[in-house]
Amino acid sequence: MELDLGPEAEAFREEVRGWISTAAPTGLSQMVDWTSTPLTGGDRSAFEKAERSDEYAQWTQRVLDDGWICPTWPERFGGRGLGPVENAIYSEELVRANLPRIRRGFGEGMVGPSIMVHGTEEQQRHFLPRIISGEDVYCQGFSEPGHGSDLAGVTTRGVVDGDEIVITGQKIWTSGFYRANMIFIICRTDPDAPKHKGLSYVLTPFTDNNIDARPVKQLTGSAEFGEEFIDGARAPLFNVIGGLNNGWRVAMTTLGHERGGSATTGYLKYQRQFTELVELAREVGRDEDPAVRDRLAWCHSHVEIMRFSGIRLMSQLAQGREPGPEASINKLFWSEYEQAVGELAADLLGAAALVRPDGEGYRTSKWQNIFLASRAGTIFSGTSEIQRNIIAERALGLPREPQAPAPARAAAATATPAAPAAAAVGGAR
Amino acid sequence: MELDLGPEAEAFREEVRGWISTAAPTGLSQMVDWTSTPLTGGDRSAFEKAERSDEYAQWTQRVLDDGWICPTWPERFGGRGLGPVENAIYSEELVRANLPRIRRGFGEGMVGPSIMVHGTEEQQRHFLPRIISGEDVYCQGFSEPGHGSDLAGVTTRGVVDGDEIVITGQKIWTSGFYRANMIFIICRTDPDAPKHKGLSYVLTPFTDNNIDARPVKQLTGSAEFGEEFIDGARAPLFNVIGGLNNGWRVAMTTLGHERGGSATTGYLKYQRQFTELVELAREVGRDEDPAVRDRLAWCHSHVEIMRFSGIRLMSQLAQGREPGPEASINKLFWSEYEQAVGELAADLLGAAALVRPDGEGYRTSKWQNIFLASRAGTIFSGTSEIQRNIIAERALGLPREPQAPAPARAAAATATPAAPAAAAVGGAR
Amino acid sequence: MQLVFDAEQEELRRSVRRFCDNEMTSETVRALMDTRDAHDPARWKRMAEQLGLQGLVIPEEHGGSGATFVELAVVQEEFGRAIFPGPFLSTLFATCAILDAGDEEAGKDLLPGIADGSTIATVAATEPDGRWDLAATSTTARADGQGFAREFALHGTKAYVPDGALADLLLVVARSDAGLSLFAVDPTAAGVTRTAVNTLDQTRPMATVELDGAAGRLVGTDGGAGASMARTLEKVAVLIALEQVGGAQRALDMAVEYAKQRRQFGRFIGSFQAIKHKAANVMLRVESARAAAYYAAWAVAGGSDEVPAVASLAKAYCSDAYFFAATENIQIHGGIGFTWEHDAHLHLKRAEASKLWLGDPTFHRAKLADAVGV
Amino acid sequence: MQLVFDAEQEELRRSVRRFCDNEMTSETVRALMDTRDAHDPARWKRMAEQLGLQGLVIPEEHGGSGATFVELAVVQEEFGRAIFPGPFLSTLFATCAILDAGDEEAGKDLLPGIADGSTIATVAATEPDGRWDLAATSTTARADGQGFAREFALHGTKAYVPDGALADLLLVVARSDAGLSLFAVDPTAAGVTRTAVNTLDQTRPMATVELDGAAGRLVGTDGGAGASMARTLEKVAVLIALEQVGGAQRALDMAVEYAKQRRQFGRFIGSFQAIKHKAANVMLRVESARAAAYYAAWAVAGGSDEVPAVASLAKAYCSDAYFFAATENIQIHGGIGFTWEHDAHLHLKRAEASKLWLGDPTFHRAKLADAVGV
Repeated sequence: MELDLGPEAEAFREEVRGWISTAAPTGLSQMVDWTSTPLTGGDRSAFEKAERSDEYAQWTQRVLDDGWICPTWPERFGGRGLGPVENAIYSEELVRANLPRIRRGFGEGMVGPSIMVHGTEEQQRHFLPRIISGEDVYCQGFSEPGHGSDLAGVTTRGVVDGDEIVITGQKIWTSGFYRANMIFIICRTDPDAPKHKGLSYVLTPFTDNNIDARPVKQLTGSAEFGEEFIDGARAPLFNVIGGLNNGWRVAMTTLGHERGGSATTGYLKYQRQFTELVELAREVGRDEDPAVRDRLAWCHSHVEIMRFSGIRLMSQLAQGREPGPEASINKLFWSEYEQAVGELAADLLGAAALVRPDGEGYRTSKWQNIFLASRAGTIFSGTSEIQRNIIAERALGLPREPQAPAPARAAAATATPAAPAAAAVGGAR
Repeated sequence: MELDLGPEAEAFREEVRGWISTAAPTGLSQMVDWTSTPLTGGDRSAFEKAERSDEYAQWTQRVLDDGWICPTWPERFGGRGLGPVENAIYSEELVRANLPRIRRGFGEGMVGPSIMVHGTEEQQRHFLPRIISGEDVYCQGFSEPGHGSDLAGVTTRGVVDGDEIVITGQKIWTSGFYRANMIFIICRTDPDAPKHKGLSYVLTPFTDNNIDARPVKQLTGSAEFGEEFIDGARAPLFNVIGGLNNGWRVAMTTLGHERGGSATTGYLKYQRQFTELVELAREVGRDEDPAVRDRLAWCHSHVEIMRFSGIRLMSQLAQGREPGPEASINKLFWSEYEQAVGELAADLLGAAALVRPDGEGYRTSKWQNIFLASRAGTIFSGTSEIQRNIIAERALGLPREPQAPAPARAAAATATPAAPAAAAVGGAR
Repeated sequence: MQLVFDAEQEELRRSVRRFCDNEMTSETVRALMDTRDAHDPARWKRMAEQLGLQGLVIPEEHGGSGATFVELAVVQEEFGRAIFPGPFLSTLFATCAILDAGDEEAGKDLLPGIADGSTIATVAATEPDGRWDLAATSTTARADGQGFAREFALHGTKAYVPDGALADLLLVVARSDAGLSLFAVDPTAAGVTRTAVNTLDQTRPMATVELDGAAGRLVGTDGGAGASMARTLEKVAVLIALEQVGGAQRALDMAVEYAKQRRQFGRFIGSFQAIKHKAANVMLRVESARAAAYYAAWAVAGGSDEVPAVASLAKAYCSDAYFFAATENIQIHGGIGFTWEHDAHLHLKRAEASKLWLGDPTFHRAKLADAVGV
Repeated sequence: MQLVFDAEQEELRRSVRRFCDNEMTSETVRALMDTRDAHDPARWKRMAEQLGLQGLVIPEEHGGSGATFVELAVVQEEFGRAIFPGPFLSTLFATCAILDAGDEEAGKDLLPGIADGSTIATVAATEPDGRWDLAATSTTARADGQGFAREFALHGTKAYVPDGALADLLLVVARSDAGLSLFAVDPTAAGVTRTAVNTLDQTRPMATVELDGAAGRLVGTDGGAGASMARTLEKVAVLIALEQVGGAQRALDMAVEYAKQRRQFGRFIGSFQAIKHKAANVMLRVESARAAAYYAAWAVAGGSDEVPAVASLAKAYCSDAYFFAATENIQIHGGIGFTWEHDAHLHLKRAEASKLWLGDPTFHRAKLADAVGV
């Protein structure tokens, strides 16, 4: 069945399709499965190769030229002003065509929106175009080794020195650090204020600025995150968004912006993966085994439910309803599903799962990588425990935990709406 | 493999076997499966019939005459002074012979030990022999409708009137209420004291004493628990154990006495049940289905692990080691296992599980009753959530939850070692 | 297609909700549960006359309102929420069987009575062996040679027939020389013996029906029920799934409500993470079940060829979800949730019974695997 | 039988624990992991000379100490805890195979070298199809006609051979005219090609072994390996289960330790119920796994006829328990637990690899069902 979102949406879909058919460089869609990122089990080297290709560069330029970059930003800030349904359709059509959506990363999803809300007009005029053009590529400087999810516990210091701010401390779980030239840092500028006061939100140059960024190798063998040792990094006071000691509010705006659209298109990746899983069961001669068939049907059901939920969400957005707790439910759903797929694939492979491909380093096969990488899904961008807290408190209205007695009490009023259960990392937000 | 507990224990086992072979009335072991109580899926009417039999009465008298009643009590209080290994052997041999262990219920397991610790010599002389003889049969008056596990929240009042105490309030989850002539009540005798002070522990006549006891019907259709409306019940002050307003300490002693031995013999019941489950799979023609075989093997593994764990515990007790967190682990293990068995049996029965036997009331078949009754196992005697708290805090040493701010704080210092997760009932302790 | 309800459908939901709130309180359900048929004729009449529920998917020319399966979805979800006793699902089952048989004549004769509430109908498909696969049918149909080509004599035993003792009309699946066929049987006629049985879920009565030469009128083509009943069973699977979504949501609501007002250890129990995370897990399953059941309902309404797959998918997933919600609801309630007086057990029993009836999740996942070519 | 360790066994445990603490730190494990054989000859020698571990169950007349399987249980649990790299399990596998073959001559020739640490041995049982059932063996053995009745020429490919590239002695399962038989093969001889492969669990190297007319000396009776290797595989299943118990306990200890010192939101994370209950669930599984593995070890030591059942039971249950403990350990650690630098992943990989090797839990539950007559 096709989802019918009404004539306006369908006209928009036609527009996107038409544009894609003329704008996409030949060959780009054959390079790699663009829905499967290294973080979720995709082959990183193939990805990097594809991203270095001429076709990718052409595509990026075309997207920029035709005004399809940062498309949800208001037109006055250089965007296209897409609503959630249009944005989802845009993503969907790119996924269908297997083309990469050119995003400006944290700049597009988090920094830009925060500047729009909390920045001065001068700051907006200075920073937003540089995000759109790709000149400024941001990574996130929220998490620290001592507190993954507990933003109020930030200990990185910022000291005002003339018209500059000088930052010293340590950050971790910085995804995309290797391509960034800017980092948005939460640092403590008033150590005497209560924990969630006295913080500032600073857009800081990432290169040649006393920041030693090192990759954090993951158990998969690759390194998607960075760790930064910051020893006197400098930024103009102009780069403080929302004013000194007012960083908490800005950070809240930043964290409030989730990437849109993946709840409606996420299933496409799993559909392809499911086909491969069935193929695997055939290859190993287990596709007639009733227990295997039961597990495959279970997997199929889950992929379909992601599709159905996406359609339902799109239908609701099209009617102008506010999305509910879908983001948390969706994240729990796919992250736990991926773990089940990884385990099933390994069970199907049996002995073959014990052997890795030839080559240096810790290279893994596709299924081995899915198996291993899936353990991260329930941790990054808010652990499953935090997602359950969010569902329980925001969607079901269950009471928050009693606050811990002072002095710990101040720390409990944090970025996440509830006391989280595990040492979560926010790196991939 | 036979468990070898050393010559002394084996000599004791021989003694028990010898005694049983001469003492047990013919026919008693054929009447019913004595390991399967109504609360855990046994047929209540069959049980009641067996308990009303002449053979049962003879057996009870013989146990009493030969001094095998309350056998873990010290000899000076009329018991046999059995240690934990001997006690377990005693239970084991009775289970093997399928004979009921004649217990004096709450009197034997909870009230007696509390009187031994906190009672005066006069109280010991008066109350203990009446428990042994069976003249006083106790039920438990701890839980109230407003607080199942939260003993400190008791609101039933006790007012001193001359040399008597007059009790008014409501109790619930009283197991064995229908055969009791005494109830041990925790009531509030000093309403101005902090929550867990000002309580008294009163041995109260249960009949003809302004106590209206009504059965609480369970979802299985039968009524194992009672609810009492107490409107001015009277007891002599002599019946207050541990002194007025000192009931908390006495109650803690009472709750500290778990029934011994079931961790080492509990598996026997499940072994029999497993045999019947395999039989059921054969009857419905599913015993060749690999998925069913997998679930049956899973069940068998769990029964065996109960057996192994029992042997391990016995071996440890025989070496004089203190038992660890076995009680909580054991309870979680069997209560969750029972639910799995109930679900498997229903799945095997399929359509047949939808139809109950003929007869009045909500009569159920054996497997239906196991399916339904199994939902209670994770609730009574401390919910699974409380058991997990106990394991985490006592065995693993994880920190307790931060206490709630006053005035709730006083209430948090309660019978159970940690803040529990669910509205638990303590009725079946 | 849009996977949301339009204003009229939402209005229908409000009407049905009101009806249930007024007419199907816990007290009413419990009173009906204690009777053989769990049925109140006056209420059944009001359902037909005031709300037109029995005729919802019956074509207008046969006295119904010709609504789509999506309207039915709304009703089923609400009825599931209220654990509605009475022969609604059975009558829908029969309605679908008649419609799927594609027999205009039979439709003209049988459907108006269903639509106006005067006929309670059901389908006698399963037999004492409890197999859900109709290929196992052993009840026979013999053309009786009395001159009417559509009159047959039926022999055999049907079991687990929902509302079988109450129904005014039985649609019986039997095997004629031409293969599986469907027959309309008057249960009060000679050769029909009905025996009500006690049920695990007391809100859903069942009966055993013995046919000893009972007269059956062919509905649809002789030998055509293998195909038509397969479609009917898919629809009923979706109707059950919708009911399960309503029930699961209600069980979650009950648990959350209780966790918000019950205090233990100086805190609302809903502030404990163990309770919160339980409730969150239930919500995840309920929302997922809802997406599955809604999609399946829309697929039926749209005549999609996805129906065989998504019907089994929905029945399997929603069965598990409802059972999970029902058991966690009891656990969150603690002792009180285990009592007869509390409604939690009504959901447990409904969840289990509707999970097993017409095939458990394993059965339906096997069908799903077949349907999607695994 | 008593299911507790005696004082000497406890002393052995302390020695092995000390040895691991000193000689098998995380740094050592990681250094070895990066080498092809994950093996340190000097440490291997100390294991033999100072602790006599390689000869533990080898009879005294063949240079061992003739201890029981219970002593081995102690060592395996400790080695599992340390994720001990090196060919200990392989060599035990080979030792059991030789002993179970009941070949005095071969024992006299082969076991003393194993006991004194000069011979590293392994068993080449599995083939490239990855089936754990030896009935699938396709490698052939032909009596070579050179006058020695016990000399055969072997042809075929063996795969997933643990420490196959390192071993000084291969015990090869092959099919002769008489049936499945076991052969001692010198891996440096003509006709043997060994290729080391990369492994998921880097602490447990494997190799593919191609046999092209390689000389094999019969160990045990010709055609007798079907029965003797069945017994050997049962023992190895128990050895793996014991290792899994040690690993699972270590994963639980790591998680608990971390939860006690890591603060978030002003509290130790171990004070959150979500963490507490996770840890309690892990403890339940670890304690249950321990009971199963210990019982199985005692059953082997006592020559009980329960071994076929309890060995599969232990392998299935302990595999699941270790995997559960390893994944929950990562989850409790959060981001740091997902890094290469943290040891949590070593347990994940060991748990998964030892779960799959020699048959996954489903495989072993099927064997268990057969063994107990379900």
